[in-house]
Amino acid sequence: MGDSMKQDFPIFSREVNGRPLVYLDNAATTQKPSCVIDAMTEYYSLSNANVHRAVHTLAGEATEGYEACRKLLKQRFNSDFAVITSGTTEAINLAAHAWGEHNLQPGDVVVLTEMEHHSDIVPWQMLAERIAIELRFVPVEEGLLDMDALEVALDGAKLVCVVHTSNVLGVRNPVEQIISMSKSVGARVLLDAAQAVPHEMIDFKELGADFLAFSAHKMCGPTGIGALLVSQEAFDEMHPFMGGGDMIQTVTLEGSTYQTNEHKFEAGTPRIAEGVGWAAALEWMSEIDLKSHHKRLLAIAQKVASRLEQKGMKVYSTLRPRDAAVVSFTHPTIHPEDFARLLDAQGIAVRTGHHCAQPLMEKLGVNGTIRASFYIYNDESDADALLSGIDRVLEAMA
Amino acid sequence: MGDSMKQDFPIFSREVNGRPLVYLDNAATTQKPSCVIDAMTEYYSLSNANVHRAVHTLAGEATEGYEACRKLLKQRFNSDFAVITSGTTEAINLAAHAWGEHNLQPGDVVVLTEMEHHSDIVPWQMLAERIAIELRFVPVEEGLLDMDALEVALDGAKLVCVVHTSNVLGVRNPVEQIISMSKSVGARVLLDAAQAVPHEMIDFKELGADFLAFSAHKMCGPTGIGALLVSQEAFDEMHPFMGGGDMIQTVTLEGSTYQTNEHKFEAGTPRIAEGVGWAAALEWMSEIDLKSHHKRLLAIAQKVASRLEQKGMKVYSTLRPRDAAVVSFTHPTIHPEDFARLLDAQGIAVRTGHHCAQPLMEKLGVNGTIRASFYIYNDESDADALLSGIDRVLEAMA
Amino acid sequence: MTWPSSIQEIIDEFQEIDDQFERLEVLMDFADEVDELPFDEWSDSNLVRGCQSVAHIEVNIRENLVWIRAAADARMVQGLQGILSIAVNGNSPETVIQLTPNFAEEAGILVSLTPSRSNGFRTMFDMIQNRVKEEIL
Amino acid sequence: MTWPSSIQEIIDEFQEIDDQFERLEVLMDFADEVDELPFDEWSDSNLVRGCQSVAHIEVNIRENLVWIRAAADARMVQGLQGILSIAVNGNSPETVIQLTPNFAEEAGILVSLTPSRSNGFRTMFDMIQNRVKEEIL
Ligand SMILES: Cc1ncc(COP(=O)(O)O)c(C=O)c1O
Ligand SMILES: Cc1ncc(COP(=O)(O)O)c(C=O)c1O
Repeated sequence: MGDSMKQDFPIFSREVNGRPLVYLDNAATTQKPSCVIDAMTEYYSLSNANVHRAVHTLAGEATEGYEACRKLLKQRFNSDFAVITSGTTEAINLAAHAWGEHNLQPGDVVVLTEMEHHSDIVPWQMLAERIAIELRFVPVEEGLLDMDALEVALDGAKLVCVVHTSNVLGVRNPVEQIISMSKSVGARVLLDAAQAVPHEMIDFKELGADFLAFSAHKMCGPTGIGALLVSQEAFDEMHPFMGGGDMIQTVTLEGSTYQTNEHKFEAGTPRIAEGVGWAAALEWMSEIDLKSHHKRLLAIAQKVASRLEQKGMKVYSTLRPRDAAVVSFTHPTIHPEDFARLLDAQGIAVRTGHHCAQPLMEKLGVNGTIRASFYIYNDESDADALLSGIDRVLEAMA
Repeated sequence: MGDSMKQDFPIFSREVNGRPLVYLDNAATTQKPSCVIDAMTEYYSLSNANVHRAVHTLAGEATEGYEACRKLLKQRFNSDFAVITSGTTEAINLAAHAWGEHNLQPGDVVVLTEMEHHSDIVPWQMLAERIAIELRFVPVEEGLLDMDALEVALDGAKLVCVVHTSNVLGVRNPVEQIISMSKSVGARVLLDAAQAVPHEMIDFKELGADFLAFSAHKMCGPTGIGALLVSQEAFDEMHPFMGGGDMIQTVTLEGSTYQTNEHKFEAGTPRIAEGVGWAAALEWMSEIDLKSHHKRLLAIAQKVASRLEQKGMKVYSTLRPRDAAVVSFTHPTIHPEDFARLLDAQGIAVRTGHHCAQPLMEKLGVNGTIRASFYIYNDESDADALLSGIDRVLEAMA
Repeated sequence: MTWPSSIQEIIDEFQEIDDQFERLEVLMDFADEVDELPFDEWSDSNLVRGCQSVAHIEVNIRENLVWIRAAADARMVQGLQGILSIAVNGNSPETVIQLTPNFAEEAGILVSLTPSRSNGFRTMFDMIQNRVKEEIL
Repeated sequence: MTWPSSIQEIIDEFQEIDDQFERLEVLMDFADEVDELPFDEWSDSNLVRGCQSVAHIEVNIRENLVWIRAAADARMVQGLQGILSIAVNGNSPETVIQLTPNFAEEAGILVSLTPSRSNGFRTMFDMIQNRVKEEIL
């Protein structure tokens, strides 16, 4: 299954250090199928022009290509609004500025968790410096959110920001429950879905969150583009974030009026080629049955995890039925960087370090982990390569 | 000259409405040479990975590719700091947040001009709403900045924001003089160089400005990426803008510390493929003699402008020796959109509308203009096509 | 799909043209079909919103028949209004409500009218239908 | 370029290896060449800044000869420190100042050490030279 899919991805015909590439750094970024690369090449070779407000043919084609991305996003995720950003990080910063700054008062409570990626911590810390909101962090116990502590933390909360699926552990949080708990205290909910949208289908309206942030590059799309989905209620409460061309209706020396749709939040020349590429990725993904891949990959990850434990490593990932196929582990004596470099010498790409989640590392009591993360084009052969690669590392370091 | 260069650009082998493409919308965005398109294709096909903090081979290659862009920017523009953004617009918003918000007090004066692009107006209007600074607009007379009025406006100014070269008129402002006048009152200077860097070589340190903002897509590079060059003094005064991965040193629940170099202002996964593409564009551009192209294109634009005046059109562009080759014009009775659409029917791409500069339009007393903007791959044949295309329009509308 | 004969004629006329320039010329010729809304009757209530250039459309129902008056600064927009006038004027509200704007695509009128302008056509079409619905409901 | 024989030997040793895994194994073997800086002497002043993993280097000049002690949590970083020890230890400050870090590239030691790590090598190299300069100037 995975193997035939690899044929769609040019990168899998390359070798690394004389070995076929075994790419297990998918939580950092995913590879791109030919159709995505080709769509961008075609855009630049045939239709490149600046979008909106123009009457010539290329500009029309460019506008259609770019806006197709928004249309596909709205369709796939069942959302009325899809603001296009440069990625998850900018999407969350947009929410903090465009919504947070105008709807939170000093002393208002924002609930976060210890499992958050830095992108869902730092923007709120910076907002707290600007307008003195209170940040409460829900603790993580044994890799899982402490739901009782969440219940307590929700008291008086105006906004709840939670990572849907952890990039470190693969933990898929009970977001349905978290949303309903949050809604019952009247809080708005932001989900960091960077690791969620690659792995499961999300119906934004049905889910009932107010903001959903994610990046194209983690779902087979290009770098430099992402989105913030926004509920109607939250959209009505948002004010512009960045100013410039395309987001205005009128500009005078005395002041400006803004667009009323998503363009209000997309200042300047948009990410046109990126939009075209992401649209191609979304179309390609629409043919993929994420559910069956999830099942397949989780089984692979579980097998890897149990073999690693047998070999004496500590595995931090939970790998429960809905968790993502991410195996985070450490070896009692081998430094993660040495480990990863010796795997790389065998063509195997894994990631090491704090994974932009230092508070979680602190909680796990480690400086960093080695992380192997699987995606739809991975298969048993990748797991086997990883396991025998690890054996060679263990032998060499024995 | 232009014609042989067109061979480097795949788009020039396409037809529009059955005619060879005549692309004269370069001030909106420029076309991309094969080497730029190929560099991105190659990146996605061979080296795609997330950058920084990783030890595997692909990640190393991706990091090198991305950071090469920064290195080339610093070299080309002689700057100590090049913060990578998604474009001119984000660069100016970055300056407004990271510098303006932390270095301006209520009542402080920021000087702008009536010639600014919306991207250099709206961010400052939004800042004025946040911290009650005073905005002063230097008037435009006959298409040129009123330098006496600037002198007066500078009194007490903390920051001066000027468009280096106007996207509507091609006017190249006396930025050297403006910088020295501004510096003599102790003001920092931001130049909107979106239209400048494509047309002339800029030595940032020699020029002496504090901020220089521009976009890759207007200088043969990809969409979705741009830069803010910053002087050492201004850099030291800047605080982080967006928060997230890559811009931090440490994150704890209590607070975070930040990187000390440009990464401090680049939160989240950067525009990796875009950086690779821009690096290729910068290398390609390094072989181009902008001065001789400028002379050549200006002569073409001057010829077009005088022919248009003969045919009864009003030309707003000044086309003085250092101005960019931009011809903005209107016809006494034909609506700009009808005009542009009839040109497009002949394969000729020009832009119409307010060009994201409504205050300037107001000053010129028009709703919009038709704009033909020339770039290094354009040549006499494009000008001839435009002129005969215009003749056909005039005949049809007579 | 079959269309009322007045519309079918328009479709046929456009489909005969290969050249985009000529197609636009024909489109502009339809501007003459507009019953012009005089400048001093332009108002916010008849302004077409979301159109790039200035456009106004006023919808009247007299003796159970729909009549529009319109104006626009760009001649091609007037041309679109002319085509809409042919499609709408003198028809019953029920007929107008059942029209779909697809004929413009079928005719190739919208070929190379960029999204913003073809949306302009759609916007004007929708505006007419909404006004008619408001009147008769 | 010619190198001191101790360095030339390292270059030769690395250049013989084709396999990246073996190259890294050899690199780690050089960790044994480090005169280890004990944990309780780790301090801010001997911390290598800008290195991803924890690394410390202390530079001493005794009887006009340079000696370094070092430690790192990752074994490959220790290996790099071992190589630096061979290049530096027992040489005069003047010799050390004139060294360039290029030999690491020539040896292919840095092949597939990603920029962050090869920068780590450079950072450690620069730190040693700067300390030596501070001492003798
Ligand atoms: C003078 C000027 N400033 C700013 C901009 C904004 O650039 P971007 O849309 O790439 O952010 C442009 C281009 O549209 C411009 O011409
Ligand atoms: C859970 C999570 N949140 C946020 C991000 C940030 O995404 P980006 O770097 O694309 O902005 C990532 C990816 O690094 C992530 O895994």
